[in-house]
Amino acid sequence: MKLYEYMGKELFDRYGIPIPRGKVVDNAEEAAVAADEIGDVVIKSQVLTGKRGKAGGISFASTAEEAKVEAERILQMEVSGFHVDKLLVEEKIEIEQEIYLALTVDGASRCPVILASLDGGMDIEEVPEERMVRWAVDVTAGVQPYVVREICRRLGVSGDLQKDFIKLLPKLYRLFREMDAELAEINPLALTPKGLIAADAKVTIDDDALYRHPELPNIKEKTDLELKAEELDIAYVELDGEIAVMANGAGITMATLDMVQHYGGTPANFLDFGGGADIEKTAQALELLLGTNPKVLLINIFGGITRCDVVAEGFAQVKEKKGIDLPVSFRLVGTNEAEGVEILKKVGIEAFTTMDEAVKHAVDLLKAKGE
Amino acid sequence: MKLYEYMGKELFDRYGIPIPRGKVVDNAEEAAVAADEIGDVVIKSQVLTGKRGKAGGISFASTAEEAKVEAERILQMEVSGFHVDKLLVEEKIEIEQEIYLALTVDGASRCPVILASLDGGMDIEEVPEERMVRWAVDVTAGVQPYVVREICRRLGVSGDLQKDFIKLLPKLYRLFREMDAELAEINPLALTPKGLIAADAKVTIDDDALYRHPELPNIKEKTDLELKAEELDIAYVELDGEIAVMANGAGITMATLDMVQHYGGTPANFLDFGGGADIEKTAQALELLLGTNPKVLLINIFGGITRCDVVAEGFAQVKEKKGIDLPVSFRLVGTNEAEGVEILKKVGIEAFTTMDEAVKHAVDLLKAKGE
Amino acid sequence: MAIFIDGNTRVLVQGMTGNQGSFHTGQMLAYGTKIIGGVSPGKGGQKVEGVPVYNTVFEAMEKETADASILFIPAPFAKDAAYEALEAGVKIIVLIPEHIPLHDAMDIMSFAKQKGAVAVGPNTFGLVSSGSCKIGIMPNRYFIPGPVGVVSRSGTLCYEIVGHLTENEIGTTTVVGLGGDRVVGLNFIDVLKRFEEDDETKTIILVGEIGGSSEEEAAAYIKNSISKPVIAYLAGKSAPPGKRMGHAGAIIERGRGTFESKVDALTKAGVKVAELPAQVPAMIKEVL
Amino acid sequence: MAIFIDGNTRVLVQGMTGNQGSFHTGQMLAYGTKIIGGVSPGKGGQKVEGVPVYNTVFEAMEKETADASILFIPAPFAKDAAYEALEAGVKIIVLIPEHIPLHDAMDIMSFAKQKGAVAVGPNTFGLVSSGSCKIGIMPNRYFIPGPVGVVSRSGTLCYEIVGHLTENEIGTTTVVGLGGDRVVGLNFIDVLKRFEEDDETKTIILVGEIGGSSEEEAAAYIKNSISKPVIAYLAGKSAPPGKRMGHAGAIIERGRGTFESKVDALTKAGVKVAELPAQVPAMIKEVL
Repeated sequence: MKLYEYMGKELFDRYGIPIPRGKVVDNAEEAAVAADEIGDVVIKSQVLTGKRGKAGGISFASTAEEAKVEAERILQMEVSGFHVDKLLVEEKIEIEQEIYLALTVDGASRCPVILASLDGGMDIEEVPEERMVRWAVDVTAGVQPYVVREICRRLGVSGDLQKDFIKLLPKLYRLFREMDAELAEINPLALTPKGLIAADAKVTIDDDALYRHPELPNIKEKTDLELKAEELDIAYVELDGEIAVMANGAGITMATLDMVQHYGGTPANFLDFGGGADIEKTAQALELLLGTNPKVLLINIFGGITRCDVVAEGFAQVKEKKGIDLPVSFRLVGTNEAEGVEILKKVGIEAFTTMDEAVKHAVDLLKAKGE
Repeated sequence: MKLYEYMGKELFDRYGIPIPRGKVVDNAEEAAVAADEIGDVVIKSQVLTGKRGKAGGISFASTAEEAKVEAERILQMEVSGFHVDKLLVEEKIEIEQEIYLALTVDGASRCPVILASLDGGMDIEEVPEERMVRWAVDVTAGVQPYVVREICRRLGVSGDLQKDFIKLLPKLYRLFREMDAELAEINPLALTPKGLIAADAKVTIDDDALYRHPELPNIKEKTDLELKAEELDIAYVELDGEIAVMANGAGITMATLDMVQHYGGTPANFLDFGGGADIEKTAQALELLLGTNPKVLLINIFGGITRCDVVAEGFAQVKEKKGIDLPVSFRLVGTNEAEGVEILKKVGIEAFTTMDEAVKHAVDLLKAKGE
Repeated sequence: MAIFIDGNTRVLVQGMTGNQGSFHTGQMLAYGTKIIGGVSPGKGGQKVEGVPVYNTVFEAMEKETADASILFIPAPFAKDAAYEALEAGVKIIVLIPEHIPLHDAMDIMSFAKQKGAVAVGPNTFGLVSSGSCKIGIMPNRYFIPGPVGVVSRSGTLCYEIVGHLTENEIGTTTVVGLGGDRVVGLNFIDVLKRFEEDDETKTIILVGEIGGSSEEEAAAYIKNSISKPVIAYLAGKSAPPGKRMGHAGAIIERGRGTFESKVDALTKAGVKVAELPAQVPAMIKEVL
Repeated sequence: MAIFIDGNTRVLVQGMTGNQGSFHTGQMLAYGTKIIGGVSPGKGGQKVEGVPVYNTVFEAMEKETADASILFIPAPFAKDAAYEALEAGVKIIVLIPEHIPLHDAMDIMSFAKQKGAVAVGPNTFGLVSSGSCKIGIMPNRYFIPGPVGVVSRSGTLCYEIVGHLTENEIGTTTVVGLGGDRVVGLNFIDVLKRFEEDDETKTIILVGEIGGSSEEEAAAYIKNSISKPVIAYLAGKSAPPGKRMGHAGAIIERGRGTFESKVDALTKAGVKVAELPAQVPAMIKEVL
């Protein structure tokens, strides 16, 4: 779950990482009041996307009046499709250098990794490899001072800035670990006359660990259908094609989509209802899918923990109770296959045994419909 | 540094380990007030020694008046040589079973060790090995629930009591680690109708880590001379013999004491002024020793990091400035030996080259004095 | 032969008395796996499919040393159970659950390394040495002995491909599921290395997908260290660009992670990449 | 031969620019120790006794891999420095400082084990393979090559005994100081095992003292696994009973830890225990 900048900064503050003085507001009047208190301010739209600067979602003001005008303007914006509900009004800080500092998880080394560069700022992804220091953290050691000294040496940093780093980095690591973050990124980490200040905050919390952090708000950046799917513990992503796809397992779902494209169709979605689904979950996944009004329905089941008879029964129930009036291509093999095929037969569906046949048939059905 | 029971219990409370309701008082009137508030109470002398129960330092009271009488009596006591300054007035708890639970450091396995027994109480040292569960804690894993489950299995504990243990033990471990404890002992850990309650608390903090815990009070359980020695970073223990011994290194100091006894003398103290002493530290150690009015002075120096000339110079300065009028036996070998021997010669001391000679001579000097 | 596990591997089932645990205990026993005990705290003394259940892993290990343990434990408790197995001396742990918190997974991997143990998963279907030992949740009937080693990031897709092999009467030595999470204990390289050393494995199938850089790393390793033919199938060709982990994700991946990057790297390493799962058996026959 | 270290051992000095660090760098160089670098944060680029100083252990290791490191680091910072050496891949660390917090020591020991490294100390004089490599603070002149392995808990007392040997022209293979703290990396058994395996070591001297149970554990080990003659000296015969660590200390020691218990255990294991340090050389001559 991505946190808004201001929430990330609240966490930074809690962990002792310096942030600019500031206030979160949701209307122009409050922005004016905040600017009046703070002085020269920067007004930042709180949206869960990068590129807000380039989109005009960040602005500066020196007076309450200016702040009000800018706040009004930004509150009416959409930044990369996200509506702006909140603004962060912050003191404008004097930045001598923009540093990049992040903690994230490195799958390859199976541990947290620190990324640091003196070339922070907007174009960080373009920074050449040799200007970016990476450090894989041994979780049993954590981030001790020696780790920071070595990172500083590789960055070419010494003196007071090194001391600041030695104070800051272990705090960021503690936040990263204790808050179950997938990402804790500061870009830019501003070097100012007063030392290091986190001028931005990108913190993402591991969804699988949210239960350990009931204090965090529930931030939604999904469509209603995606939220509904999440509730049902179904992996669902909307795409813009025509064939609705339902399969069990992420890999096979992806492969099914690939095959739809391979045979000239376009998938309407990615729906993986996982392993071991029961009748109800099958029915719910199906209903979710039907609600999107696809042209053709393609179901690809390779039963392992998932039992074919259960999926077939779920399908039959929906078909009988609610009706399924679009063309269906169904592939059903694996555990309790015979029973499943029998159930489908009763509701008029002839199941395929191979994925290839089922996908080809779905594309044919789509083409037939188009003609 | 040993903590008083009430301080240990304050720590327990801070870490969420249940303790009886209670109040620390230093006079009988306050004890009466506390008893009035609490009801049936136990009044416990706060001294840094065991066996206070057997010595009469623990008493019960049901009324304020009784509490006052008992408090007065205990406040006048000495328990194993310790004067009673404070009392802990606590609710009397209903104990169904006395459990023993401790965390300490096991040198052999180089890690924290949990000790647990269902036969807690006064005679815990007599509990047979097979009734005492030991668990060496892997510090990278810590005390996870599985550790407690396994300890409970070995104890033969299950159900609610196991649940209580799973809550309590990780807290005690956290305290032990975070507070740099050498020992965190609960005896008895009382099983009551309300669950587990720590009826006593023995917590010892690692002296070498006290600098990390400035919030802790400075508890003195040493004689003035021992405190003075501690200030000077000198290992000093008073003994009741006649030959004052000063050496560099704990092992050789012990060996010197052993040899004194071997040749028929009695050591007056153990004084190890460590390695690498300078002139001033040597002089201070010497002055400390002379203040105890021993009959003979035995100095045994094997110079490694410690330089012989430096020790000799320290000795010479004290002898010239303050005078040393008791018989001295001095052994001096090692780094800069020749220079050291020369310095001693100038103040009238003929140094020995072997420990044997020097110790024998010291014992002879003592005998000569006795005659 | 086979890799990691074989007919002598003694297996514990943690969480044996739960729905999944008891069902798959039956399935594994049916496959021939030597299950020596189960662990379910508070359920010690029961039996599941005739196998004794213990309260702790230590208790089970007192009776008979287990070589491997499979965990059917809800995600929030998986770290505790994994640590227990590792501290008790189990050298292969198979982490079936999905949704294990990422930081728990990193801790488990660190602890496993410290104990000299192998962690498979999390979010894996497990592993099976065909015909002798299955420690996982894959359907029994597709896994018949033969000369092909299979390593896969995803489950059902792997069954799909092994199913195609089985139809063509091509069997497998060992099939290993790496697990679908970002942090998993085994990666392609670990498994490829074992297949290279295993005399019975004549050729290798690698089933990958988009995201991460493990296929690219595998490609580099194959180029230098694998002499046996490798066939790959990769899912995700049609997938839209995924969500990025801030800039950090991009910095770590450095352009790797896409379908094209993976196909490119593998092809350059001499790996033949199948376009459809059904093509795999023919490609295998060509190199066998 | 010798144990742990020899003339090829490449040594780092952490805290080289301090008083102790620079003095003992000179002493070790004079003894013949191959010191390849020093580490003192912020002092990189300097030289001490002609040896280059680096800012971090990693920087030093980039130039030349060190096999061992000796730490002259104030106790509060010792854990950080020890971890640095261990993570950078140093396989022997010698912890000179005293007063390292007990929990730091436990952490260091755990991390060393994890990294497959040996920690000597803390609160040790170090170790020396006579005539070839000294990593410690002991006076150079007493440590001459010969057939005796020495392992000691205390420093000066060990010098005293080795001094007696030297007077009698008996040299040593390796002399190891275990360190005087409650938690130390090496114990008697670790060192005895190495001496047993070392062809040049013909006999072993064990210098112990009261407290703890490591002498008793050593005795049990000697009985079963050491074929070479062992002579012991133990300090503390006259010491009054020490302060107890609550009941827990007594429970852990279980009657061990006293002078009598140690002498008894060692004697039963066939070890001859000297009454005075000066008796040791004659006892050695008897068995050589």
